[in-house]
Amino acid sequence: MQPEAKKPLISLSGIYTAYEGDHAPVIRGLSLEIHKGEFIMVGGPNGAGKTTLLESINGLLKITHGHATVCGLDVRNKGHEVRKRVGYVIQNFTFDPLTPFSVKEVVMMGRYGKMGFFRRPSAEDQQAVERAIGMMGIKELEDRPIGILSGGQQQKVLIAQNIARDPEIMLLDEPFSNLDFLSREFVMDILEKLAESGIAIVLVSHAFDDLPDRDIRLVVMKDGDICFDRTCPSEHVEATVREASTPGAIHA
Amino acid sequence: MQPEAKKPLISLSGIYTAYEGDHAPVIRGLSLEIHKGEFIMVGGPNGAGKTTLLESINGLLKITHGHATVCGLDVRNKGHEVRKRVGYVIQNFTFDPLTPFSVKEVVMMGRYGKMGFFRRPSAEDQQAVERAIGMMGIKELEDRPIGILSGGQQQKVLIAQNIARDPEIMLLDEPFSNLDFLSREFVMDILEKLAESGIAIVLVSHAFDDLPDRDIRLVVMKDGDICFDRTCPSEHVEATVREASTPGAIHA
Amino acid sequence: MLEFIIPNNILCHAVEAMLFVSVATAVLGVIITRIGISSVGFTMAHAAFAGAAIGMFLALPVTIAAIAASLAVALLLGPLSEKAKLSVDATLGVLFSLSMAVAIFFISYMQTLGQGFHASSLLYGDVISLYREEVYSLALLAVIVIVFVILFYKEITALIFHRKIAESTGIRVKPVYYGMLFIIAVSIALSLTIIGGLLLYVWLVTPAAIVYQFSYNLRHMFFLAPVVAGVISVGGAFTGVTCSLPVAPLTAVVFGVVFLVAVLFSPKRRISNSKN
Amino acid sequence: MLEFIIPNNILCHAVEAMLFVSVATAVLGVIITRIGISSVGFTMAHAAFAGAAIGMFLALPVTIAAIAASLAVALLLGPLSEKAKLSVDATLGVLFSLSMAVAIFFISYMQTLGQGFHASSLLYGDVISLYREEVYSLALLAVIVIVFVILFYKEITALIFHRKIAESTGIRVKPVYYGMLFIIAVSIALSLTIIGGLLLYVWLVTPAAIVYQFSYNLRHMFFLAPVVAGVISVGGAFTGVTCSLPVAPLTAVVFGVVFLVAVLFSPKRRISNSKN
Amino acid sequence: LILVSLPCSAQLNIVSTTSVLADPLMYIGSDHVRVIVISDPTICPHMQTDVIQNNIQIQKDFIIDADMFVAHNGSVDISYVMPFVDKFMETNGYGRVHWTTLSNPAMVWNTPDSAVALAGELKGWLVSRDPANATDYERNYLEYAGRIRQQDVNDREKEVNSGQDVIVMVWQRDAAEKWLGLNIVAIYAPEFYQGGKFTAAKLVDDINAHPEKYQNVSYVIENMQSGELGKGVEEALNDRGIPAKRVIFTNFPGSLPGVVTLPDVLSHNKGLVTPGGAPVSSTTPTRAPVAAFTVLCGILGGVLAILSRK
Ligand SMILES: Nc1ncnc2c1ncn2[C@@H]1O[C@H](COP(=O)(O)OP(=O)(O)OP(=O)(O)O)[C@@H](O)[C@H]1O
Ligand SMILES: Nc1ncnc2c1ncn2[C@@H]1O[C@H](COP(=O)(O)OP(=O)(O)OP(=O)(O)O)[C@@H](O)[C@H]1O
Ligand SMILES: [Mg+2]
Ligand SMILES: [Mg+2]
Ligand SMILES: [Zn+2]
Repeated sequence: MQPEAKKPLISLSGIYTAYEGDHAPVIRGLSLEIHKGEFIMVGGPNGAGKTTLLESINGLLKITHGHATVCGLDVRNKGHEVRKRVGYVIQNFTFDPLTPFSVKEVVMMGRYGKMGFFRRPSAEDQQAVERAIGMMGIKELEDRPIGILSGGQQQKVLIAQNIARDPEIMLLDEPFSNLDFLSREFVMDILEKLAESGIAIVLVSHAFDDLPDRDIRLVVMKDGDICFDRTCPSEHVEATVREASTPGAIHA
Repeated sequence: MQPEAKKPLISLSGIYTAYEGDHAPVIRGLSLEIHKGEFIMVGGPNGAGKTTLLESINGLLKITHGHATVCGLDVRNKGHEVRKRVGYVIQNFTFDPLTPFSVKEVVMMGRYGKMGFFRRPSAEDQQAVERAIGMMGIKELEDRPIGILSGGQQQKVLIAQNIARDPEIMLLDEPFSNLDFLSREFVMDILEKLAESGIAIVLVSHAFDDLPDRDIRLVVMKDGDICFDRTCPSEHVEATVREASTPGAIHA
Repeated sequence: MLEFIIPNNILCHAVEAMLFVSVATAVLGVIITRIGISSVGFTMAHAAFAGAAIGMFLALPVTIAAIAASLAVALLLGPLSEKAKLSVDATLGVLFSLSMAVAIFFISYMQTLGQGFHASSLLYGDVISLYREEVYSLALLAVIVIVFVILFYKEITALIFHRKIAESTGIRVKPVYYGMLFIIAVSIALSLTIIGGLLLYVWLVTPAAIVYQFSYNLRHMFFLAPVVAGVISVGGAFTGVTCSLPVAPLTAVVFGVVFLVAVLFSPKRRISNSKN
Repeated sequence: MLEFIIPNNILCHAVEAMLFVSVATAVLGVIITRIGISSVGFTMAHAAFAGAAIGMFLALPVTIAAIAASLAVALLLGPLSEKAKLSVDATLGVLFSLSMAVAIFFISYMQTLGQGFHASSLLYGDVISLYREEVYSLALLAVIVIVFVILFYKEITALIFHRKIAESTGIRVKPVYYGMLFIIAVSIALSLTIIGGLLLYVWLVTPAAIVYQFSYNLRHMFFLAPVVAGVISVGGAFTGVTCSLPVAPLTAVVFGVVFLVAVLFSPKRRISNSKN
Repeated sequence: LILVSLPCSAQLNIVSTTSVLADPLMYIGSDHVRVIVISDPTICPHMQTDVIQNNIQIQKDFIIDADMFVAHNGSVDISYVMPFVDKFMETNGYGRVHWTTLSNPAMVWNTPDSAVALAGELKGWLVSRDPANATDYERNYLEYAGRIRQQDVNDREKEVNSGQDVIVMVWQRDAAEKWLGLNIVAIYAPEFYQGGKFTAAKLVDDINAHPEKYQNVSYVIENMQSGELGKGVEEALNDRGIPAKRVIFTNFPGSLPGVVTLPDVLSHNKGLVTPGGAPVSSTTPTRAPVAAFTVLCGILGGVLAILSRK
């Protein structure tokens, strides 16, 4: 192993994250390391803290205790720098049917943070957007306003937006929830390719059937901490999650 | 068969539904009959018109041509009467974290339409709410504001809201999208029981693994019409949807 | 009504008027802030103003014309924003501007004719020149608002929660929504003469905002907002009249201060630093 | 600047002033209506008013005090609504009323001290009493607004689209958002003397609302809104001054009429009755 | 206690709609009267609907016990001031207000003659109301009239003035022409005056069409209570190389620092246009450059703040 690859892209140690106005933290003392090109599947029951974990990683939520380094930056004070390099497909979204943005514009927005202030989209940005739209197979929707698309179509747009960003890490929060089975397989293929190209993929999902056909790293969360973190063959994922998230669970 | 059971609960014939400001209708000449206690699974690619179909059935969208009778009422002019008797779990939702409603209140809202003007929730309403909350296993969340729940928790609340309504028909638009596998099986069980008790269940979903282990009626949509409508064993559903929604498809 | 406690009738009427108005506006304010139509206050004020100007011009009774104009706006509001596919707030903006433009236009025109125009109490309000009957009508208003909210509590809360979900449960959303806008508009039109269009906003927004700093519960907000508003308003009226300070501005300033203090002490913003 | 076309300097300044103000407000109006802070217009108007009153009271230069007060509100707006967890609109409401209360309070109080107060031009505006230099400053304002929107176009659109998604792409949402509110506030404070606080709303809301009836495209809206606003305002100024009618109300009425016509002909409301 | 309060209750408490009536009443009545004013002197009462009611409330104790209510009874008073006082008294059970009003509601006071006439009528009110002190009132009236007369133009000034061309806002026409003897070349007025035939814009058209007529205009005279209509006229003249200066006449005592009484008003106005006369104070608002500067600073500061928040 080269020293480069040894340094983790994401390194959380003993972090706590609390929501404003709440009495207790949701994430409690969680530690996790993720390396370049890793494909990680995060499972666990509803309310376990998966979404909270993702938003702690990219700094959208404030970590109150512990150390968190992402892409070599301290998340706790370089949040927006981190977010420029970390894609994030949010879990729930609704767009007003009258939102005045076309699919293409929305995908381009993925690159805005990276571009920085005062820069116009360059030819390179345009290409990245074209490529992402092509990859997600939403070329024929590109000029339609996003608000009047179907749920699945909107989700594809948000995924394309994150692909267009060329992130180093991609966090996906149940990106398949509205997708038909063809799109699901399709997107999973894309994610795998992205992981092969060196992007770390952190996929929160409750759907286990379209996983890539190889060993993958499975992280199971429960009550704000990780209760299982090991590599296992994809066909064992479902059983493992089931086992790990029921009361008498194995600990990693 | 008794004459009662013969009269369909939902009867659509040659309906067209268009969105405001659009050039062409999304649902084009679709016909469908659904009877009491039927369990129907609706599949089909993203953008096929599944959500549009559900909202045409309960009158949220305006049917421009064709006949549509639901629970014996003409949807085109008795929309709100229809909606009092038809549950509907919407596909996408986001709630502001500051929404000032507890889970219990939200579940109770399911019964508001039915109660009619000027009536307070009765003991019966309270019981229905208790029962629905119990059924969905969200008792310990009942006093929390809905806005600060996790995605899956919120979805369970919306399902509970519709169970509390005691509807004659229940339309569910991807109700599993945010649910963990335990909850998925759990909810599917509940739906089956509801169907057995005589409620017609129309389930739009892209997830096929937790289907009840028996023959179910499968409807596949494509381009605003139904391209497959037949009963098949649950283990064949995935393959059938796959086949039906690809180009050279069988027609029902 | 409170003469047995407050023998000075100027003070007594002022206190009563402020009490009733603040109860009505605070209750409605909870709805208004939750459905995000906070500019409804201005708009109604200026619609009333425009109505008064037109009434004056056509030699109709000014108050009746003012109320008629606010009712017209109240009736237009729902349908127009639906048709224009604009938020109610933006529609309010447009209607507001139109009212004001019409008002100013007529006023200017009347100047040409050498006529004066006097409807300013609609903009600035007046608590010290009230007939007993006017106070009674404000009491009636407070009662109507409370009864309305109690009667349609279910529908109103469902609407506040999520309009589409409310509609899908079979609630007739449109009539309730339009009815709600209507009651709001009428109440505002009637409160105008007391507090004035320019300050009415404080009464509509701050009580709800203050209570909101401490509660996630809509029912509590409906209870507490009028209590807070009533206490502050009665206090303001009392101090203002007895110390010869302008009542409405004084009370508005107190509302503002209480609001800022509430924000400072709100538990909603606290981030728990504990590990459990 | 346009004296070579319009030799009458009063008419010329009126046309120029209306043109520049309408361009600035229409561009900002697109943002304002999309992020739902339409009451920002009032608030700034009255903050300026309050500032003027306080300035007068403390014997400071009135205009500078007015601008300082609007800047203060502009700076407070973002952080306060974040802290209070209220919509910016509701915060605006609170600030607005407070300003007005402070203003009225001071004005009333000053009268008893025998000092006068003269800030009504902030409420009513004036386009026919402008020196050339004042017009230059408005031209500068229009340029600044356009440059601001061009420079931060990416960030502004992302914010309008979805604040959380914008933040998650690494845009520094807060400074841009606060900066935006700031520019809006400053522009409004400067436009006040021309159009007046009571009518400014029309300029902020209607152009965007008109264009919105025909387009889903934000870029088009940013282009067309100032064009529409410019044409109507210049026409209004021209007609008003030459026919001796009050310019701002006249123009506001035209805006309203154009808006209603636009709603009638909007393709967004058409339901296709065809079967294909 | 009774002894102390007796002289007070012997005073005549007067509520006046404007400072125009209040100032002479205070002077003429001296110790025998106490006068309060409802409207603010700096702007026309029709522009101050925001404060009238508060002013009434603040002074309510005085108003309730007032002995006399005085008003011009002109259109402005009738619409913007008197009704509020009437309603306040009536609703609170103090009965109908009996107004003492000018015999000619349109009476002006911006020349010494008209000001003396006004003071005379007001003296009459006091005398008939409180005959016991009539001699005091007569004496004070003569003194007051004398102070007004002092402000009159002398022959030398009249001569100089008659050679001066001015443009004047219509409400100050009498003062400028009949009293100060200035040579009026043109007037201007708000748009509602005479169907808009005399707006500043129309005047500028005329200046452009017949510049020779305006060659010697030295002042553009505004009326403080009517806004700043004359700016464009001043600019049009200056653009043509005519060095006219815009000056602002006032109409109300108390509207400027140092302009407290009716005689002060006359003195101030005269001083503005009479060579060698010392204007008490001149406020020529030129806020534009200040405003522009502030915007620039503000915006630059804002942008810097945004960028520097690394
Ligand atoms: N904005 C919020 N304020 C306070 N508490 C919150 C907030 N959002 C979520 N929570 C709470 O934090 C806990 C974890 O929520 P989170 O959304 O991270 O769960 P999750 O694992 O993503 O669940 P799901 O699978 O349902 O999406 C839950 O108990 C939830 O109620
Ligand atoms: N509000 C709207 N206005 C105009 N067109 C719309 C609107 N909502 C949906 N559509 C269009 O109607 C078509 C059908 O959408 P619908 O939401 O019914 O699809 P769906 O089958 O539910 O898809 P998914 O599986 O992605 O939820 C799509 O092409 C979509 O773009
Ligand atoms: Mg989640
Ligand atoms: Mg759908
Ligand atoms: Zn006037």
